[in-house]
Amino acid sequence: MELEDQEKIIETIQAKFEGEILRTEMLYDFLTITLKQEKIIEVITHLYHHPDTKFQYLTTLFAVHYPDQNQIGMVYQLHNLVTNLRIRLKIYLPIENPTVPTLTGLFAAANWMERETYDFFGVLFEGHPNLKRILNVEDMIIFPLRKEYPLEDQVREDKNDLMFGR
Amino acid sequence: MEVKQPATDQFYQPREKQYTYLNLGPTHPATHGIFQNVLKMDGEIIVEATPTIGYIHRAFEKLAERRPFYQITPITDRMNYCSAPINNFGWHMTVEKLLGVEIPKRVQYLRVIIMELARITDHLVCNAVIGVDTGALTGFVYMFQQRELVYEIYEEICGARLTSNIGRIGGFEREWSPKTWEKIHRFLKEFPLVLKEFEDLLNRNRIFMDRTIGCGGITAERALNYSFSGVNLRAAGVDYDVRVAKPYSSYEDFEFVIPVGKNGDVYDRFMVRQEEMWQSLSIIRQAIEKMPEGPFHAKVPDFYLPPKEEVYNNMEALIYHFKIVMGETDIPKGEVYHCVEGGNGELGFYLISDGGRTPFRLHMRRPCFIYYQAYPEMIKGSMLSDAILTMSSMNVIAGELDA
Amino acid sequence: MEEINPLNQYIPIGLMFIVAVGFVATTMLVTHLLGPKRNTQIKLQAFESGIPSIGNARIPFNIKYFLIAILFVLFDVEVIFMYPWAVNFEELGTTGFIEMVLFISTLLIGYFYIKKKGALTWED
Amino acid sequence: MEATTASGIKLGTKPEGVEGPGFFATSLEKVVGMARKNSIWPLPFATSCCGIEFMATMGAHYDLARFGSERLSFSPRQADLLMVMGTIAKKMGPVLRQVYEQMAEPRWVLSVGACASSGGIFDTYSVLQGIDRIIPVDVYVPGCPPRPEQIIDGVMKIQKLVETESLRRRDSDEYKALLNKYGIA
Repeated sequence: MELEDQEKIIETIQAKFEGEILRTEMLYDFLTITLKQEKIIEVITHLYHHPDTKFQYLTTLFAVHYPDQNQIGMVYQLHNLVTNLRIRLKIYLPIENPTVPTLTGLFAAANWMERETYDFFGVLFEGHPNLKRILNVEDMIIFPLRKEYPLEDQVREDKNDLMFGR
Repeated sequence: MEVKQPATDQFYQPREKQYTYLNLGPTHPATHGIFQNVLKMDGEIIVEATPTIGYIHRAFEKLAERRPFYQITPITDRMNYCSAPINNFGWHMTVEKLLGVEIPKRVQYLRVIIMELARITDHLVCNAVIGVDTGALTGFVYMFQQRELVYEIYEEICGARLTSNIGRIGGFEREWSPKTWEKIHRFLKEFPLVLKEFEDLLNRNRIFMDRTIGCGGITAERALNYSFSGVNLRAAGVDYDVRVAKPYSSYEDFEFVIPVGKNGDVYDRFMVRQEEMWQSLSIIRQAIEKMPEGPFHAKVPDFYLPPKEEVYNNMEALIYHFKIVMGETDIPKGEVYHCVEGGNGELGFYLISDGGRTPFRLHMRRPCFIYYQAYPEMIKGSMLSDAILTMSSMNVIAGELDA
Repeated sequence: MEEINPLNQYIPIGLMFIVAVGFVATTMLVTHLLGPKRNTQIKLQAFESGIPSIGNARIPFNIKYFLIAILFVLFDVEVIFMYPWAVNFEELGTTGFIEMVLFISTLLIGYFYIKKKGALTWED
Repeated sequence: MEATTASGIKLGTKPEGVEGPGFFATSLEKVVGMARKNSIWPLPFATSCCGIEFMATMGAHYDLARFGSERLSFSPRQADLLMVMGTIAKKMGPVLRQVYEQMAEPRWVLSVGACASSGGIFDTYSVLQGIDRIIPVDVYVPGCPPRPEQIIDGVMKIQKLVETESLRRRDSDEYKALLNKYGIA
């Protein structure tokens, strides 16, 4: 991913969204742009339609929980199949009410990706057609992939300290 | 003159249309996996399908945050268990990219051979299952026999048949035994005959073509919008293949053709998978011819158990041995995404490590999970038997669907 | 050579009938007596791949399914009449042949009537 | 100890099976047991990787049909043996329980693989840690996934159980207590 491709992408974003970009860095051959939280969907739609960039393939969309800064990071990875360029957009949401507008209007693939992110992290996607848990049991109250919840199954009683000789 | 309605009319009030609800549920023999669809049907035609998945959700991503790096390999090969080695090597390459390790050419070629063998077994099972769903049961029994030969090759290399846990971060555990090469050559000699026979059985078969052409199709635009990847996208007409778009493990040294379909229906997917099996066979032959000499493992001491005699008489090897076994090897901080062309599509690993001994966050881009969303749209208006055929042609593996 | 009772040519058929019915009766009886029974409420429910069934099955379905079934029965009975004719084809000679052609043609008219009325069209 | 009648005649030791069920050449139980043993209809409750290994077991190389269970029955109505293969998540628990309850007596359960027997390597919040928490299991097959020979060994152990089971075990009260422990009617 040569320099001028990066410049071009950053300019297309700067042109329309002045102060949006917080940081851009090259992480192992992947251009990562960290943006403010508010206008993420407009930026993606802009990159989707703009003739220079045309990122029309959503590779993946997921969240990361940062307990120390008590934030939830959202990562969008886009891919332009024609010019074979990939970029990664990151935003950080406060953990109290992590809400972000939905992307299902632009990409039909985002439907289940967002449901899975809601299921794991509790990120609320405004305007999502049917935001329900997809992988876990419907009546589960906790968001399991947050760091404060244990991995093990709490019902199990035989894997206690006695078994490990503690 | 007002026409008097016949007396019976008041009995016949037009009632709103009633539909039957059929449960293509988790324990259904035709679903070849554990996902459930409530089908709203009008007679035989499917009006609407609401899928429910998550019946074997095993929390891979949470589990990966608790295990040291080389212990995550056994999780990855339980994701797409029809082609387990591709997941393993995809994971190993992600960690190697994070560490910045330079992999010797010989290891890359050995990995290409194993990945192509795994791709053959994945496509082989899927095409045989398409045969079963259209009624050609014998094809499945013969094709599955070939899968046993590939199981034996895996056993020679890594001891396990299905969930292979093959290789290490940086290469292979030991050099391949001559028996392995003998079995690979035997497979290369026997498999093309059976594949040719299977092809003649189904390719130009009148019944098969009538059943599969035009059934469960999807256009290229909708496929791209649903982020399809792999065989289902190529069958729809888009020639996107990670091995060519972003070559890894020296795939650029081999010439192979990417088969591309036209209208993305079951027949195109079947033909793309058949052609890809022939291409994989030719890649394996090229890899065997051009196999370079060299070590079977990169210089990554803190991930590769040193040989026993070194452990006994040299302190450093002993420390490495101890740290590996106790899982205390730390990984530098970093955030990396690496994708591999799996059996079903672009299989990506997004690894965030905070310098500890276990990953801070590991997200797996699972192609099955992403393209199975389009299933209700693909079967709307088709018959029930076509819906089952579409599901088996998409090769949805439940392990990868709900990781 | 005493008189052979004409009825006893039916003995083998009777025996075969008894054996058939006997086999069915004994298996039903033995399994009923030997097999343990546990009729619980859940066991009597409909099995829909493990999920409690949704909606009810008694709704009006499309008429074409019923039409196809009845027409099949009709033409199947016609074929049954052809068997005895086909077996002793020579003895019946031309008269038998003409009678059968008449029989088949009357049903053929019925077939064309159905074709015209479109009872056999499947994709509406 | 020699049994003696009132008039002092010593009775010889009785041959095995002269009273009770053994009066004929063999007992009815043995005949029924042998018949059931070689005609088990398995219900392959295959969820994940063990299911693919079961396909290899049914394939031509390791052929489970040699043991009389050629015909798989996917509906619990005609199934004798419930082969639970693969991980059972908590979302799948009620489904497994309903399938087990709708199976006709006499029924046996074979739990194939570490995930079905004890949750295996997936000790996570969403996996049922062993199916014996919700249904009684007869034979456990270790392995992840077990080799086809191990699955066949499990089926042979089930056949031994089927052969030696008495006809009245399903009505005996210790079997009823076992079912009540699981809350099965």
